[in-house]
Amino acid sequence: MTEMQPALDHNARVHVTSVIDRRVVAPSVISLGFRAPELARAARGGQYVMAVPPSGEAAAVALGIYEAHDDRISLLFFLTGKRTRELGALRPGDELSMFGPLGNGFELSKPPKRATIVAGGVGIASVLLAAEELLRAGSRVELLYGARSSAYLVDSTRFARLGCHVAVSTDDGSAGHHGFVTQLLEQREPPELLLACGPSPMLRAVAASAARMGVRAQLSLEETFACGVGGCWGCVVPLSAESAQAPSFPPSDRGGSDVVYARICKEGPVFWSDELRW
Amino acid sequence: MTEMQPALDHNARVHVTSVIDRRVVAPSVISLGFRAPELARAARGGQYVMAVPPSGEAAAVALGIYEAHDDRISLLFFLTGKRTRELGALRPGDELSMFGPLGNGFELSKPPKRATIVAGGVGIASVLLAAEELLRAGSRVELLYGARSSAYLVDSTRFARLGCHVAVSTDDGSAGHHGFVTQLLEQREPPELLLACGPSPMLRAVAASAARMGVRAQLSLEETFACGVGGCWGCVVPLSAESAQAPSFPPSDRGGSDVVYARICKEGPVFWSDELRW
Amino acid sequence: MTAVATPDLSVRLGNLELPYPTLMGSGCYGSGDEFASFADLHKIGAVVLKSVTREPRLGNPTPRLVHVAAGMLNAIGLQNPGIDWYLEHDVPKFAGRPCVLIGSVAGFSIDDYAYVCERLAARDEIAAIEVNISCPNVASEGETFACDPRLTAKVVRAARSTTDKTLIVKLSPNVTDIAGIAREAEAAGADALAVVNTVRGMAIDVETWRPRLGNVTGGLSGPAIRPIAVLAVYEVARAVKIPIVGQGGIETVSDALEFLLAGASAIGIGTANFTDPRVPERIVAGLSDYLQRRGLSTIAELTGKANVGRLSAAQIEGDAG
Amino acid sequence: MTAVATPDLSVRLGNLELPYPTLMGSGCYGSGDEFASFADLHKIGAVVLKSVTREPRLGNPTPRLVHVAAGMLNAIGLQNPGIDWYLEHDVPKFAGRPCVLIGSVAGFSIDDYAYVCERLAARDEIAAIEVNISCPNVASEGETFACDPRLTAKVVRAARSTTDKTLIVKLSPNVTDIAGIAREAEAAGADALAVVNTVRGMAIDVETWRPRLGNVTGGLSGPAIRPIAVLAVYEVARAVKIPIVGQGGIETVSDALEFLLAGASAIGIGTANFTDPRVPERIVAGLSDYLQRRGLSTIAELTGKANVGRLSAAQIEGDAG
Ligand SMILES: Cc1cc2nc3c(=O)[nH]c(=O)nc-3n(C[C@H](O)[C@H](O)[C@H](O)COP(=O)(O)OP(=O)(O)OC[C@H]3O[C@@H](n4cnc5c(N)ncnc54)[C@H](O)[C@@H]3O)c2cc1C
Ligand SMILES: Cc1cc2nc3c(=O)[nH]c(=O)nc-3n(C[C@H](O)[C@H](O)[C@H](O)COP(=O)(O)OP(=O)(O)OC[C@H]3O[C@@H](n4cnc5c(N)ncnc54)[C@H](O)[C@@H]3O)c2cc1C
Ligand SMILES: Cc1cc2nc3c(=O)[nH]c(=O)nc-3n(C[C@H](O)[C@H](O)[C@H](O)COP(=O)(O)O)c2cc1C
Ligand SMILES: Cc1cc2nc3c(=O)[nH]c(=O)nc-3n(C[C@H](O)[C@H](O)[C@H](O)COP(=O)(O)O)c2cc1C
Ligand code: FES
Ligand code: FES
Repeated sequence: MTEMQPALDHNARVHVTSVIDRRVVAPSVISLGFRAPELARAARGGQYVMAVPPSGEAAAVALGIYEAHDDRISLLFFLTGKRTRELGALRPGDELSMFGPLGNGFELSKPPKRATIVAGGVGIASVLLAAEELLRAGSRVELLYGARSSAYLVDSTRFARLGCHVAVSTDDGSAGHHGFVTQLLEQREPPELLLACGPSPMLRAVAASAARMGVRAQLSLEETFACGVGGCWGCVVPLSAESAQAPSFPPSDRGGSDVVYARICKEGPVFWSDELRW
Repeated sequence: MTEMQPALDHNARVHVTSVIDRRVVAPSVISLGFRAPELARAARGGQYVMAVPPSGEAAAVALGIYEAHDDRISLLFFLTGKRTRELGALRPGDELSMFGPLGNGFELSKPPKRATIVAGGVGIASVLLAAEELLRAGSRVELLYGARSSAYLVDSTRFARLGCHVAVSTDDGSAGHHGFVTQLLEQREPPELLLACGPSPMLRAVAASAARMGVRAQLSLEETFACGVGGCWGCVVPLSAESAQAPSFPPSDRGGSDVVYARICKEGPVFWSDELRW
Repeated sequence: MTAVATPDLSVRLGNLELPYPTLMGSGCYGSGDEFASFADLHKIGAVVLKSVTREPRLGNPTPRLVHVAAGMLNAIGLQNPGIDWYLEHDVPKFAGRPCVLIGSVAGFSIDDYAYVCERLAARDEIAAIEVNISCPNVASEGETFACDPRLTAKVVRAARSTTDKTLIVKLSPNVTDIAGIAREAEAAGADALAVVNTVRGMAIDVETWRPRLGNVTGGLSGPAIRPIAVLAVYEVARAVKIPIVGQGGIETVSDALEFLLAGASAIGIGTANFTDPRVPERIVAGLSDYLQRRGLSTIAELTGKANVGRLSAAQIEGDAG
Repeated sequence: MTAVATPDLSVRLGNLELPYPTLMGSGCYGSGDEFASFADLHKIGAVVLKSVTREPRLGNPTPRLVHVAAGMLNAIGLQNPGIDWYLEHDVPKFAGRPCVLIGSVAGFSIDDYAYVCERLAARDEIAAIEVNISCPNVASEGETFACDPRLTAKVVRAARSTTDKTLIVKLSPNVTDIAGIAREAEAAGADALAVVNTVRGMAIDVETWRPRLGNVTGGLSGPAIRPIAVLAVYEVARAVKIPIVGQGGIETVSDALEFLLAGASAIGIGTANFTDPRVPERIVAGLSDYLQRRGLSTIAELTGKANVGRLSAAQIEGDAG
């Protein structure tokens, strides 16, 4: 059974970066670009960083690595609460520390002919690098991208320019298919490779579709994080004990359970749809 | 015995203002100007406002009313901690709520021939209005102004332009007298009217000098505030029970004490030097 | 999302009817008129007045306040003129106030409480009594009444015997088993419980090496204690039938809703008044909007509705990290 | 301001000598190498490992974490593979780590503690043992050991009998009288005390009406609890002679100094590692600078030096607002 792309821990470290550009890409959605050469080199599709709020007054925030080119990386985030609001207040020239890259990215070692990527909402932030890697390897990549409404469709044209086949859906029908992005997936042929990132209801739907199609999806999960590096066991998800990603645990005695809690930050954030026991 | 200038409570209310100018007047000392017509009209020398931190995450901050002309008032403050840093981050156009004016200002009902004002550090923020009022009434006003070093002498030229006789002192001798501002006071003739605002060691020294000179000083005190309106009894200072500013309390039975704790925010912030029992 | 007629925000504590479920915390709202220029007192459920004792008290040495992360420490020391002076000079001024006034009684012996409670409750200006039992009992080397079930029962029984007006007993969070104390207070005749008072804490100035409070230790209030207070309300609500006034770090309507869902029938607002005097009015407006949005018509429909699913097992797994 | 030779930051807990006074809180620093790429482990006093139990534990249902004002609530539920697996598969990996490792023992019966403590302490990779007594005792309907002086004494005596290595007993703040519990632990043979563990709390999602933790209740940590923890250290230090590892919301050198002045000999850092993994190194550097600036040469010169002046009288005036 294939492993997820391993976190290259020897590449992960604290990076003191500075903001080089800031865009408001959608209502209360911010994109920040940083000068971070090492990070740009090390980042793999599906990995994330822990960004340290400048005030030092709140926990670090897990954010997917959106872009990584030359010596620049960027983050794309929703202003959901105290910490992302603090990050959203940063301006070009401001300093920001972040540590990473962290987590096991998508498993892309065998580029297929046809790959499908499903992204919902801010999930788009975690799939760009994977799309680029697949395109470079010659795969035909289709992006199924769902959002609340057209205003929240971030950079979809950019994926098209890269060479992705893009189909969008919106909850309010203001653009593309009126409904869930997973309905678009249902209309497709079973892809050889299926990646997804977005809110957990969407991921559960993707898992269900994948099962019906008889394929395994790679799902990038989210949970409230504390340490982000596997040190606190706070970010877990129930996983089949048979999974290669299951944390070491006495196989014999699990109180009769064949399920273990795996750390999304360490064993994940990407898991195989058929191994999750949520 | 004269009362301090009464707080015109019917004038005090919540004002939703907006920043119209911002100056960095000294290292980590900020001056913010606001459009606040009613406040500008109502403010009296020595009064203050409670500024509501925009984040809503910290207690309101007591700040003296520095300037009050036409429909503009200004605040002058040191970046000492979380809350003043938050206020210091405000920019023209930003909104700020504040309530006031609060407190009993300086007693200026009988303008003297010669008045002396002693200001230390940020104490300067609470004496400008009083100086203006005295000058308008024809008094000769001398300002004795002490600061850490020349860089921290804020707007002293402005007092001169108004017509005050200004003498400065600095702890490091970088400007004016090398030493304490109270040493300047010692060299003077006993003034008919003596006002002071600054750090409490300075105020204690002024009280001592005043006693030696046989005059009563009006001291504007500072303490950590919570409510700022007399509701919590947190900001008190020991005061002679005989003082007209002493809060109502059984005269007979005070556990034998002739001292009561008066609220700096309500009975003060200005007190007579000879009535304090600190 | 059924829209309904303007929701009814009134609450009942014993025989006391309040137009709104918001009580201003004792010691935070003075004698009830200090905030009059900055807050609409007509939009307030009630003001719990500063605690009064039998004898006058000068209160604690200064400093009495220090701001800390997400809250503050206070050690006022119950400065007050004593019940005689209070009844003669202060209480008369309370007549005709725009909102309900609840007297707060503190003491250092059972007898103190009974004496002050009886005299205060006798006055028409005072609608109800809150018994602040978080005071040290001088008789038993300073152990606070609220930390001992027996002492709690005695104080409450003594106070109860002096009046038929609503008796609210204010509990301390500084105990191993707050639910046990709550049961004693209910059994002894309390009409309602205020949960919770401040959490004991301390701060030290690292330059002067002196405590930052003249009293050395103080009471922690504000958002920092909210999760502690929400749990206290939740545990007390499962132990008693009388209504609870939940308090501890309430700043927003969402905070208020947490306490109601945990089991409170009304909420107390203290420290948030120091952040912005408009908070109580905002919370009342927000509660009304929330009820409408959810198609509910009374506060009671929220009280204790937190859906906890499995519990005792969970409690065994416990909070041990 | 006498400048002195680089100050000595080492501390002694029982027979355990540490190069720095900074211990990473159990459960916050995993097995001691998760942060290796982000923090210099050579600049850390010791890592207290995640608590281990006799049997494997799956841990609590999710969510296990929620961020609250100035801190967080956690309810992990002691997820761990059990002592057998731990000794066979995990402990061997601890050999040759750059910093001292302290094992943490948890249990649900006296026997659990003794069994796990003995087997863990027998291993060379483990320099000392911390006993996490903040677990519910299944025998006495889930009351936590740390909340009962008798149970505390029993657990500590049992653990003590199994090893000569330094035994640190970790106390809970969720008690009426922490000093009393501390005395019991000292009398029963503890070499040091960790003060304090998390404060019990709860948060509710006001849209779903569900608790925000799968376990319903959890433990509050971070700056929100700092004043509570500083007071706990202060009270325990006045009750016992053994050294204290002060913890609860330490983020800066100034926070660390507060705990030392209150009576701690060393400090624990947990939640702050989640804000910035560089915090422990910064605190060590800051302590060194502070000692130099004040002309001091050892940490011990700070321990318990808070100058409180008058006290018992002040305590009587109390924290009653
Ligand atoms: C691996 C990983 C990658 C991620 N990548 C991204 C990314 O690329 N972009 C992005 O935008 N996000 C991303 N996230 C999500 C992001 O880390 C979280 O949203 C984070 O919590 C934001 O922090 P905050 O302080 O701004 O919001 P928080 O205050 O932590 O709030 C987070 C959520 O909880 C809710 N909440 C907060 N307080 C309460 C309350 N009292 N009651 C009920 N609900 C409450 C908020 O409404 C919000 O929806 C990622 C998460 C993970 C685990
Ligand atoms: C009537 C009145 C008028 C005032 N007018 C002015 C004015 O015009 N301009 C002005 O600048 N200020 C003024 N002040 C003072 C101002 O209100 C206070 O400095 C206020 O506390 C600043 O809030 P802050 O959150 O920024 O700082 P805080 O965080 O409250 O800190 C205030 C002071 O306490 C110290 N402190 C904070 N935390 C700690 C700690 N953990 N240990 C030790 N010390 C600590 C800080 O170093 C700082 O010196 C006035 C005060 C009063 C009472
Ligand atoms: C400055 C101050 C003074 C207080 N005085 C009293 C008091 O005299 N009697 C009392 O029962 N509670 C007193 N309290 C406690 C509050 O009424 C309230 O119960 C507590 O602060 C928690 O709520 P909060 O976080 O909203 O402030 C006081 C609190 C503060 C902050
Ligand atoms: C996520 C998390 C898990 C924890 N797990 C444990 C544990 O297993 N055993 C233990 O004794 N303490 C545990 N603690 C408590 C910490 O070790 C520490 O004592 C407490 O959090 C207070 O310190 P802090 O505010 O610096 O985090 C845990 C704390 C957190 C935040
Ligand atoms: S967030 Fe700590 S283990 Fe994942
Ligand atoms: S600050 Fe509340 S009485 Fe002065």
